[in-house]
Amino acid sequence: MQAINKYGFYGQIILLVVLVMLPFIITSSYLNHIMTLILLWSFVATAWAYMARFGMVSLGHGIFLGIGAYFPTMMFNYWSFTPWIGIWVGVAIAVATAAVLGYACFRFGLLGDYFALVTLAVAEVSALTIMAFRETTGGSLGYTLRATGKISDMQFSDKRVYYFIALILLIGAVYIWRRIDRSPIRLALTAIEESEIAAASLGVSVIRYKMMITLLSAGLTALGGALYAQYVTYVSPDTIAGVGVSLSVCFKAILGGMFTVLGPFVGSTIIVALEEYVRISMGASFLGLSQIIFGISLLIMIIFLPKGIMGSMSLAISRKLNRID
Amino acid sequence: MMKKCLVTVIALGLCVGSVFGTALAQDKEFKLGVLFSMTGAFAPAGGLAGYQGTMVAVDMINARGGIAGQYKVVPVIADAQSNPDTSIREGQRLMTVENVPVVLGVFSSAIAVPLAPMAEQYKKIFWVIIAISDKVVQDRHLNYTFRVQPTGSQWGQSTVTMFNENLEKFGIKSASEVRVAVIYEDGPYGSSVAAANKEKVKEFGMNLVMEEAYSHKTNDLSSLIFKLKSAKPDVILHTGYFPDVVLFFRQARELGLKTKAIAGHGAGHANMPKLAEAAGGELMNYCFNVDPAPAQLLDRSKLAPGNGDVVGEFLKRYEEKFKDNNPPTHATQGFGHTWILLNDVLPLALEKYGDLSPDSIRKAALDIEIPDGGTPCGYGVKFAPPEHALSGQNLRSYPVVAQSVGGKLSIAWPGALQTAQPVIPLPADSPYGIK
Amino acid sequence: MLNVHDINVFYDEFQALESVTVKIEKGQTVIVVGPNGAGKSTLLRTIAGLQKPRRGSIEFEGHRIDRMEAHQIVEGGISLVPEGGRVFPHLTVMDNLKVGSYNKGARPIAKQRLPQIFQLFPVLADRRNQRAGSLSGGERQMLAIARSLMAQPRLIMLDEPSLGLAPLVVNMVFEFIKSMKQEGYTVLLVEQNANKALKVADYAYLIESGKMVFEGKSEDFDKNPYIKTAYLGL
Amino acid sequence: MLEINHVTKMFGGISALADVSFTVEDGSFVGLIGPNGSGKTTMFNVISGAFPPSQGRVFFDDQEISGMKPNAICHMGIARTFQIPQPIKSLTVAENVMLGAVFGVKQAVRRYDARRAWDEARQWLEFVGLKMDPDSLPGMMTAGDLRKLEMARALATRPKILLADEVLSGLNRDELKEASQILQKAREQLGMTIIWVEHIMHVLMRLVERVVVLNHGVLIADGEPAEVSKDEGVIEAYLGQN
Amino acid sequence: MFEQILMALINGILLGGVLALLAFGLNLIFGVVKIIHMAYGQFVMLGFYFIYTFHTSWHIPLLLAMALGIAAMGLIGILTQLLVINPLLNAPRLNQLLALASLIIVVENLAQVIWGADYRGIPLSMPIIQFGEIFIRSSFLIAFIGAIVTLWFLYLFLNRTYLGLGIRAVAQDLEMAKGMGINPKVIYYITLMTGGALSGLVAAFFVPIYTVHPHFGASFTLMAFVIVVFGGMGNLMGGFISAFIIGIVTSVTAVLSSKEVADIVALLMFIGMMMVRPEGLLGTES
Repeated sequence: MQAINKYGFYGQIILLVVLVMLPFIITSSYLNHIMTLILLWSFVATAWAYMARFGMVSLGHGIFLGIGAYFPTMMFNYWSFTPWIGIWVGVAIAVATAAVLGYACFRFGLLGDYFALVTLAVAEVSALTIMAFRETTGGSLGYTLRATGKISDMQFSDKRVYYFIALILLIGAVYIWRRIDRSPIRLALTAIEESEIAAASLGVSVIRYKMMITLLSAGLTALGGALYAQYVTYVSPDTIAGVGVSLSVCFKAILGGMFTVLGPFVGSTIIVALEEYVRISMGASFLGLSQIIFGISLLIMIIFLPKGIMGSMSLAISRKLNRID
Repeated sequence: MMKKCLVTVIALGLCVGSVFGTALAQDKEFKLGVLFSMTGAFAPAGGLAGYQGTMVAVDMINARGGIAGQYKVVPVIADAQSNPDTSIREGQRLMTVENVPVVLGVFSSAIAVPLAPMAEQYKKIFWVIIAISDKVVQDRHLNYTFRVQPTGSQWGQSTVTMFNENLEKFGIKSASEVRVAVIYEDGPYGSSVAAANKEKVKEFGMNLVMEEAYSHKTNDLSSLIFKLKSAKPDVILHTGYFPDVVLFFRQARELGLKTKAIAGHGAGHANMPKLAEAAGGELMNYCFNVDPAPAQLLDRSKLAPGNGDVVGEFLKRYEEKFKDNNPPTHATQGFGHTWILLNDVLPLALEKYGDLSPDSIRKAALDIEIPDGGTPCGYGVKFAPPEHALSGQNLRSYPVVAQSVGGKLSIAWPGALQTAQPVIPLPADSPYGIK
Repeated sequence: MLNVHDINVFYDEFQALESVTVKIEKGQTVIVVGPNGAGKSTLLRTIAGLQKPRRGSIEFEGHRIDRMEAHQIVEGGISLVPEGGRVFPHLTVMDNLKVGSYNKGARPIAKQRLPQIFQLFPVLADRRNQRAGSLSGGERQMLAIARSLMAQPRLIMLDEPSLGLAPLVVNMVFEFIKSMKQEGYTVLLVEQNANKALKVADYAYLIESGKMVFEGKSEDFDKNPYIKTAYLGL
Repeated sequence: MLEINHVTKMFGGISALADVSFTVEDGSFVGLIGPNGSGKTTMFNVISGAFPPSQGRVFFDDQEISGMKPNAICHMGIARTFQIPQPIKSLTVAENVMLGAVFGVKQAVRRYDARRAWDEARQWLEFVGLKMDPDSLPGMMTAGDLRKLEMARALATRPKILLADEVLSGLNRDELKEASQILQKAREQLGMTIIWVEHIMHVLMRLVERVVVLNHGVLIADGEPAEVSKDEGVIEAYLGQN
Repeated sequence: MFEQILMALINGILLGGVLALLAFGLNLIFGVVKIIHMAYGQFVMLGFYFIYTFHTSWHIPLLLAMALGIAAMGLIGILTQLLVINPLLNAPRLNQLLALASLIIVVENLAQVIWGADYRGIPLSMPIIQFGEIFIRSSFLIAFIGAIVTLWFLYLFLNRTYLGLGIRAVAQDLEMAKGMGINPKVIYYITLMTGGALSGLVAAFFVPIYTVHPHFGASFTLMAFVIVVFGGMGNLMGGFISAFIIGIVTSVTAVLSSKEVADIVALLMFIGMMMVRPEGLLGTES
């Protein structure tokens, strides 16, 4: 185990250096855009996995993305409220929403499938709400952020700034993950996941710790949504709220491995890269085929790598080491 | 563990990189970025047809020896997948990785709206082919976005104007007696058209009895129809994509909706033959639709010399290539607007400014002036300058109102192009006609 | 008739049975006793094919059954009465019995079998259209046994049939087990209530922490002082 | 110190506990017995707050605890083990005990120090005599070790009362002895009050000083072991009419 | 206003019939295989395309084409079980759900490759039923009657046949069912086949209502789920009743406000139900 940790440590340092250097080596703004998206989605998927790795599988994170993306954008467009502060208002609203939803779910003891189904419905409610208030939100076909190009409006002439913001956020998310690992919160949540009643009779306040991680996850997800909106400058219920986005976040985390800290990052990288690759390499020549291949690849990965790429990899390595021992 | 992961990441990066690396410029070739929603929800609504029309134009130009007889047009095709997120990525790839001077296309206004500022940022031409929402250009003062076809508000204005000119057919004298209902899908396209509808209705002093938006993905419009039934409109102005339009026609019939006239505004209504095929011909009978005149309907004798033949060749080639002798209007638009770019704007840029760089193309586009009838689309071309509120918009384009009677389309408005008098009110043989 | 030879059974990493061997002759009533969690239920589940042994073999009437699927084993003539009278609570009593005769061998004679079963358990006949979930614990146990009999088994395995039942009902259940023996069924019984069970059994095994620690005729069990103090009640 | 006051617990229409009352004095060692399904575990669930009683109240140190959440009751000083051991399988043995040590005491979470919590867990593991790598996962533990882990975890919350639920079931001879010794040790060295639900009578009867007998949710006897074992009602409940 | 609401009420009842039809197959799969079939709406879409092709391209009479379409979807159900569900039977629930969600991408684009992006419909002129000012949509009325007949047939199948009994037993207690001699694999195949055929049946009833395109299915799955879970997973009668509740509530709300608000109300009802009674309307506690 020691050996793995050591390699892991150096590996992460190298990875970090590469990630910092990348935008200076690759100058294509398209590739930079893809890389920024990867980091942004990695951040969101990591935040999602905070909950999922303790058995709270939410299929409704779209609502937090949506709140994070829409509120600052709309406040800016309507009232010229600077996103520098607006983002935090969005995050606060998302956290408040999470508090209401989470408390209701946990109070009534919704677990497993029921929790997943309720959150799925919540995701759909988020998209429908955007559509129902189409006069203010732009409805089903989206909403564009007013461009000013001013730094005070969080708009940068060099789009790579967003790459680094996303990178810092991702590093932050990984750091928080590690902190959770070393804190009693992990003990509490692991115990709660396996047996709420056993945990409670050892003095763990079930609702408090579940709420804690839910609020954290929702807040960070909203932050990711806000950043996405600022970066892409265009939001729509299809791209940043609703069931589709919620599921795609799960996909990224699960394919990468939601129990390992870098799993969501690896998953996001592979899914975004794969999607781009199949579309560009065969997109226009045989319409629809690229998406079929993408879908089948996802299917195969889910079937054959149920623990995700990082999960299966670390399992394989530890088996190998055990055999040597 | 980390190492392996790193290797995977780098390998994937290389994979992706290698795809983009292949783009190498060659002499005497002009790379044209073509971006349409060829899959996804917008594909059947017209994204695919627009692409097909564009490809016929490219073939024809190449058959004539290329742009100004010198540059072969090499289309770089990308699929927007009806998803704004994907289209932004593809637009960026075309403009930066493929480094094309011009990206043309997009079906949906929702995709055109975020793409236009990107063209501005990379200083590449964005040649809008189908998306009609005013919001694409309005008040944005864009330098690099050009749009040949009319704007959504022109769509919205033309039907109301036509009805206003035909008040006597409703059996009433004053415009204030006409009861109008406006229903529309809630995207930029629908809301653009509907806003113009309402503006004109107000201007003429008509009686707006109802307006309601809905999502084009809806699977039930019965509540809307109930509301329409109690509003009892004389005229229903409808803007929608395809499935919602079919749903509307079918449900309205079954729920016994009666009115005096139904008018659609492009997109879903544009493709009357397909609508008839999918929903039943009698439902579409006597329905109005606004669009640029479809090629097959144009009076070729009224076009400038040569253009009539171009239209004929387009129709022939389209039928050969796509086995369809009645191209939808989106194909016509795709063809005509691409043709104007390749046949008029680019040669001028080459002649006057010496190259095909985006800036030369831009200058040429602003210079160009084609009178009415000078293009295969029928209308002329003159782009609004950057200081204009609609900068980049063709100020000489206009749509026509056509009416489908017994499966045949005729132009009902404007008067100058009229091929038949509009049939108002709906006769008794229409399922919506008042008996 | 049944020959369980040297099997090891695991739940994930946890070893539930270690090198367990059990033999049953035709017509015998054999009992396995042992404390809670010793692996008694696991033994029955493994024979029924619901759990796969990692090592060893199980033969029934000369055929290997340890690699068969559960439904094949039922068709082969072994039927399990699960712990706590685990019936299908939302099915009616009638449907529960029909499920018992689901296997191809039992289906054709299900019609003739039913009256016999109802004769044996008159209370089930009265409640035939009730949901099984509404039965009392004892009735459920009856239903579970009746359901197994519908399958036309040659070996019937009962998993703690007295568990959680009132003393009077427990007596009834044991009476019934006795009568099954008279009818010629081979019975494998797992029980904590060793006192009563030993009275109806021919042969007995004692299992402790997944291992067989003692076996013999039931009279021998009565004589063994260790067993008496450790497991035979107060 | 613990007072069960006319407690009734209904499930659906069936009463698992019917109007049960008894008190447990400070420092006493009480056996709670009865045949399967007599409501012993339900009693523990009610005391520890897993579910509230349908009627009646429970007092601990003169404070009503019925209706409080399990974690609050744990903080009051009542710990329990489970009939079916519930180790947290994805936490190591030491971490399982740390759970009790860290969360069982109200302020401990705030002063969390991983090293100290680990040391404390080690001490409790030693106390119960669990001789295995504290950093291994509990997946492969034997029944006896699982029981010890359960007890170590419960003791780590430093309770005043320990509710021990069938800590002997599934154990072999040696383990039986060890497990009952732990209870004795907890009582003698830590001065703990213990309520013990058990099926293996010969061990229980030797150790406890008082026995409470439940049958079908009704309290049918309460007294010294010797007395109770002669009680006609109890014998009938256990053995049926012989 | 009153008349509007009355119409909405009637409309809601009929809509309930359509929704009930949608819910049957999903409910069966949910109840027996315990898998959330995310791609169910896409199956309906496929069924629609099959019927369209059989009728329009192969010139098979419509009713026969519908029957063939239903059979073809049964086959697709079996394939789904074989290729997607079997390998995932023991996987975590989330993985099953996501695998079926990725099936959405595959099926939708497969449809695009095979049938193209165009909208396809079979023009049918349904009779107009009118009572004074009240119009009843005949297409929905047929679906409504279809739902009742289907429920009846399903009831007979589940209650009068050994196979049906096996399905119910597996749904309740998989392990015990195995112990009773039921081969769950066979039951799963039958269930998926029946579920697939039911999606084909829904498609047949949709022919007079909708036009089909590759993304046609997406809007149906979630509402079907809400109905299934609201009524009690695996409880056909519960699903049937809840379809009418949801149908009426959404229809009336939509007339009073908008379609989106109506859907939000339905979803909130569902969320509320999950909190108070997670086993659903007629479901039983597990």
